[in-house]
Amino acid sequence: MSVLNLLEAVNMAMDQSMENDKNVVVFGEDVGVEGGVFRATKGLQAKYGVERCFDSILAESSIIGSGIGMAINGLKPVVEIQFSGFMFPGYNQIVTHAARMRNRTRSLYTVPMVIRMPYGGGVRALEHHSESLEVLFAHTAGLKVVIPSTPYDAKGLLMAAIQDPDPVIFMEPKRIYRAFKQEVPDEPYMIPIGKAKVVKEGKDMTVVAWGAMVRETQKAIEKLEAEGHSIELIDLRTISPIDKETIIKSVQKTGRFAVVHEAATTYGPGGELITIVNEGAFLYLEAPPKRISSIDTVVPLPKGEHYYVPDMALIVEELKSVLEF
Amino acid sequence: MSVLNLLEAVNMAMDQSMENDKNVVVFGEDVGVEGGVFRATKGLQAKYGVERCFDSILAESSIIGSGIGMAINGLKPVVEIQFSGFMFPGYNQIVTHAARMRNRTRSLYTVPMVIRMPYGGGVRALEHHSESLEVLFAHTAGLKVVIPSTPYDAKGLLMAAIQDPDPVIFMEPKRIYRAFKQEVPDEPYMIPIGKAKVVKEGKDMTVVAWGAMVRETQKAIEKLEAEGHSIELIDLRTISPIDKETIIKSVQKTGRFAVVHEAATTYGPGGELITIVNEGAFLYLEAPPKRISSIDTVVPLPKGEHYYVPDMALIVEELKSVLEF
Amino acid sequence: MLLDTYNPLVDEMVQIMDKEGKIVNPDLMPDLTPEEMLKMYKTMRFSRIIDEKTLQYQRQGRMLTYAPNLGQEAAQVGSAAAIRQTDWVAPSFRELGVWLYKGAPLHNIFLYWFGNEMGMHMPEEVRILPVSVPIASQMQHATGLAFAARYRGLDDVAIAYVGDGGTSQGDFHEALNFASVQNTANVFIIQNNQFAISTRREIQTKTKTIAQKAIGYGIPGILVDGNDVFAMYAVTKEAVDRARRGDGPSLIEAYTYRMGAHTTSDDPTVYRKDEEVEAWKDKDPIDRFRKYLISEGHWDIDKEKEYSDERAQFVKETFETIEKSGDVPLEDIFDHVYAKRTPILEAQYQLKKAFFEKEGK
Amino acid sequence: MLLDTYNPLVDEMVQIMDKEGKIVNPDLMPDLTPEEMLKMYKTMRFSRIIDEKTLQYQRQGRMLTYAPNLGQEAAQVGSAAAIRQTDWVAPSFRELGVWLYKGAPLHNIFLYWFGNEMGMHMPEEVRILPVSVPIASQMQHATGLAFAARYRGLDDVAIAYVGDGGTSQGDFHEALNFASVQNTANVFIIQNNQFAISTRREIQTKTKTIAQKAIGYGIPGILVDGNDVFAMYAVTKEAVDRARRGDGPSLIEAYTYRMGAHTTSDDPTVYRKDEEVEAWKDKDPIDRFRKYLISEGHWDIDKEKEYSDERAQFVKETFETIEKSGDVPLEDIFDHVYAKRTPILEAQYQLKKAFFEKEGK
Ligand SMILES: Cc1ncc(C[n+]2csc(CCOP(=O)(O)OP(=O)(O)O)c2C)c(N)n1
Ligand SMILES: Cc1ncc(C[n+]2csc(CCOP(=O)(O)OP(=O)(O)O)c2C)c(N)n1
Ligand SMILES: [Mg+2]
Ligand SMILES: [Mg+2]
Repeated sequence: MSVLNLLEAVNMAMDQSMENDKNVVVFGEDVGVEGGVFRATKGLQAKYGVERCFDSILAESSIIGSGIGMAINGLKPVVEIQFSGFMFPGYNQIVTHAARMRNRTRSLYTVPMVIRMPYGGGVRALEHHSESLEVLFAHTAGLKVVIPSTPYDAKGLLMAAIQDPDPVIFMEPKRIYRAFKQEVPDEPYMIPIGKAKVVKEGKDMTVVAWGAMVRETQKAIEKLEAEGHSIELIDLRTISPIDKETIIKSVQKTGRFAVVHEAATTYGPGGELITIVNEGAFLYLEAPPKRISSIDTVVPLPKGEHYYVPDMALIVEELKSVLEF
Repeated sequence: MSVLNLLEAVNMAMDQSMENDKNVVVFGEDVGVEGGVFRATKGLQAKYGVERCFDSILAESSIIGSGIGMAINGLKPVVEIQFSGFMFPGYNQIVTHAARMRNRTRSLYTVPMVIRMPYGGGVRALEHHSESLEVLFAHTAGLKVVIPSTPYDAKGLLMAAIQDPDPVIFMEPKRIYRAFKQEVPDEPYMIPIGKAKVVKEGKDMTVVAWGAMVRETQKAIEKLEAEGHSIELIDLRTISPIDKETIIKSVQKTGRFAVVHEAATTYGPGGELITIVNEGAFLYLEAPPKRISSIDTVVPLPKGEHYYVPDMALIVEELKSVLEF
Repeated sequence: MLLDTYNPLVDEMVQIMDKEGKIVNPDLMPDLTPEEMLKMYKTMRFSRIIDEKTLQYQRQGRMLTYAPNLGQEAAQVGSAAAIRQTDWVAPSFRELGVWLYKGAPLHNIFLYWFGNEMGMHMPEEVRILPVSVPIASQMQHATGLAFAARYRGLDDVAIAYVGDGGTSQGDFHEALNFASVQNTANVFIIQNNQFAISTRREIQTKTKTIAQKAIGYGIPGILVDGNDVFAMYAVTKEAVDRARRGDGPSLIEAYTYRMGAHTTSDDPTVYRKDEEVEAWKDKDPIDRFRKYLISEGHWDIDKEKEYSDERAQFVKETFETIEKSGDVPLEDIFDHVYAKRTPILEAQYQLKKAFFEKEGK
Repeated sequence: MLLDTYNPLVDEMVQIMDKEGKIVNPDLMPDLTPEEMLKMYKTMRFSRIIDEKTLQYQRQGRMLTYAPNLGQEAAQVGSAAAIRQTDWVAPSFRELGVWLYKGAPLHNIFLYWFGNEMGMHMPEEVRILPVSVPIASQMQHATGLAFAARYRGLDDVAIAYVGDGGTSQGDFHEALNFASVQNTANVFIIQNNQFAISTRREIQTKTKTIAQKAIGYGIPGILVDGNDVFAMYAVTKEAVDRARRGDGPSLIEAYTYRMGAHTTSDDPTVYRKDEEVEAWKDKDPIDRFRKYLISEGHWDIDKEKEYSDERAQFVKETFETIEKSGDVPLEDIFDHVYAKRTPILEAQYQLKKAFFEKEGK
């Protein structure tokens, strides 16, 4: 066991995957000598050499596109997009190729590739450094989308993503990269993609969250439980494919539902989860389901950012309104 | 009055906008000499010259990016993306710049630009020619997203889009480009962006659709009304910003709701509409709201395409299940 | 070596055989056996026959959209013949001759154009990536293929094809730069057929040659008569050998002409005059190769007729089989989104299955 | 004219003033009055003072992320001084000297780096697009600005700045091609400061010069000593005049060095040695310009001190005002998404307003 933060767990997952499988290669902007702007790839070039961990040219379409070619020809590329807001120049390659190569060739060629990217706000950053773009991937057939919320999950999910036969978008909540530490096993392990985690059980209401919102929601729930409510918290962990079963079973039990996310509200991920609940547990609902999410403005720069993302206080208020409906 | 199909109405809207405003310029791949692969820009280069209607280089990021610069410097570019599936190389410019220039400069610089693109399936086309990607725009703050379903609307909405002070994504349902004709006034007119249209009133159920799905839904409704049901059909027309009011008022009246769309189901536009109905009319609902939408596979090539998009028969069956719930 | 000495800013187009089938540059003439030449010639003829017959079927309403290759057979087959079987190709969508030369069954090719993804499930040894519709995007894949080959200790080369229009895309630039920086075993072949749909090469890029774009990446760039199969072979061979030796990537501009429409949905008379097309007929890559082969005694009119008839019959039979192939089974569209159906896809499959069974479809 | 004769494949870097402040190429020396020179010098000094003080504030925890310009002052101010006030600039994010020279108030600049969008609401006459974070994307805007200027019958030029790293992006390629094809009045200036964060120029692109990439677009490309303010001025002036005359775009590579960190979040000691930085100190653009000005009698040590002190005080005062400026009002983030709040934004605004009022925030 080591006590690691989320970033260190991500690093360990790559390190052990490279150790176990010579075909795992890591590249992206500044991931080599520097070990990445967040140091997620720290030490990998020194340990595995410049062919296995290298600085790419400054071109996201090349990062994804060359990764696709490598994956087809036997490698397992784990590429880093420096911030999720910079994935756009590579989005064409992700959507039109990585996601579709298997289908296009009826599984002759496949793209076992992981595209890592720090995402989300709360770090007082420049423009395009704070987006939550999971819907842009999750609405695309052929991609899997994974978001860990703890160091333990980060390691297990990333190792599973690297083993996965299909392209996985691995979004890392940078706001909690170093927020807390956790015991993480030293040996390699995998957490299955496509399974949500019931973080805590409860009777009165079901709340789904992921990434950095899990902690905010946990804090809100603690407060509400102190007031006598019993709330079930589900960490979605895999944004796509969604683990509908776990969610629906929970709502059938609790009768109330909310989803908390950092992405913008309109046409955001919350709409999907509420619709799933409508489809699978409508008759169990005792209150209208609710989404607690960022507003539909452009993500503000730091001096306005606190207005944007849901915080603990807002979550408490909103959950209460569902509980007391 | 002229009797025009949707494509001709689009052409007339551009023609009259260019006539009225010297700052309107039109460009994109093959829009000049050829008048576009669908002939939407037919005759414009001959009439207005090569500076006002020209063939771009084969580069969507350049089309959008240079359009942004033109818009900032006083022009009103109306650019064509040949098929919506080819907008991806230009998506970075759309999301990170067109959508945000106003906010970034607190309205010093703005991007009054229209990005036209044929979209949707049903034309037995090659890969990437059949996508319905409205969510990728509608989830992005700063963009407006408009989809006409008739020649009359196409002209009025496009002329409004060209006048709009902000970037408008104008998605044209190519499947019905030439499907039917309609009387279209010869004089310029505008249809307000942001307003849905009640295509027909009804008492038992509300159905929202847009683009090519409006006609399919209309046919389905005719069948169901012959069986004695009364269904209200709303053509959303503007995908973003959504006209919540019209939808909610309708559902409060009818108590039942379905949305029909060509986009993929999961994290698709239907989730948003169902959530809006949950938020605004939950207590009025007599049945779980339903989405009738394309499946979550890659859009199949022609020999599998009929499995993909909802057709009249499927819509009838699904609407019935809501009506009879 | 041509690639080391050729200057795309100064030198003329590389040509070995002129339009009369005469060898005008014997020094550069590649060392090909008559058998090899005949294989090349036959592939070009086969390609032309496929095109012609498919266009005919299309006019009869029996075919979906199709992109013909008429006029570009030498650019395609001349380069493909210089490639080793294990070398990778990342094609665009107008490379019929390359597919054929590398052994793609016509069955698959037709299946693809008929709108069935199974068409691109080629025999593994073909080693051509599937048709890539987003212009120039495939060039990035070629860099990764080459990187992986070297990484795995293999000396396979990866060839990417792109059109003159495709050189405008950002992906063109990034792929060339990646290959240059990583010194990967790549050869990039531009089929400059003078058009991107209706858009002329002159308004696509203003450089004297497209080959000179190589200078922006510090790699060799060379302009070749794309209608001269020997020139295409010789230059590609040199580029491929060079790449295989580890000496890095290069860029080849095959100067040719799209004799037909962009696709069967296109009407080229809107944007070009017949005379222009006529002038290029005179440079037809197949005619001049045939003249050469006949003058060397490797081929004659009888063989031509016999071969053409036999191939035409084969095309007809293959097409008719495909024509009857019908829709894909419902499973097909669900089973290759991921390695395993997700629960959501499984549920959607069951619903669709029930629906279509009920509908009797 | 330099741009017509210079060959980036053959010729050396253009230099007018050496690192001792000596004019080594008097033929090229631009015709600048002492006043003009002093304005340039003072802007460079001002830029340096802003950088130094901001870094200091940052270390004190009083500043957010900031991208310093140390070492690149000549590349920025030398080029900006050659631009007319009505000319447009599409900057990247490391062009402080350009902003200052074109009249951007420091107030705005600080406000921006302090995380307030209002900072980029510059006085209209500044004519610089806002900081563009997505690398190289701004180059495309410059082409549109120039196109629109000509369309409207204006002879304004549009200048785009990009980094050495930025040359790898597809947008770099597309913008140059657009400008070449449309013959727009564009000047593209690469600040080659040898690094893209930690990534060295040598592994970003393998060409001998970056300037030679111009050949791929058939436009002039020229390599300039970016630490020589006169060379930067002279070459930019020529390029701008040329563009204004309608003779088309050009590409300038300013060869310089990023003396400081990439941003305040970056630790350059991880990827480069102090000695390397030391070696470049010797070529400092401000030192050499000062030496020249002093030797010509336009400047002296007293003036230097007086000016520096006055500017430092001004920076301090401006910073302190900004530091107290606080959060943006809630309205601000809602009111510039569109020209008018949409109903959804209005509803969200009301909710947030009520929430923050209740929370007492
Ligand atoms: C990204 C993208 N944009 C637009 C298209 C539509 N399109 C298909 S082929 C073509 C022209 C291609 O020209 P070129 O590269 O010269 O190849 P050619 O057709 O001449 O073989 C265009 C614009 C596309 N397939 N992909
Ligand atoms: C599309 C995109 N990818 C990645 C980044 C992150 N990033 C910010 S600056 C930078 C390096 C830029 O290098 P260069 O162009 O040389 O400019 P310099 O920083 O040296 O001024 C990177 C990778 C970004 N801003 N945009
Ligand atoms: Mg072409
Ligand atoms: Mg740099």
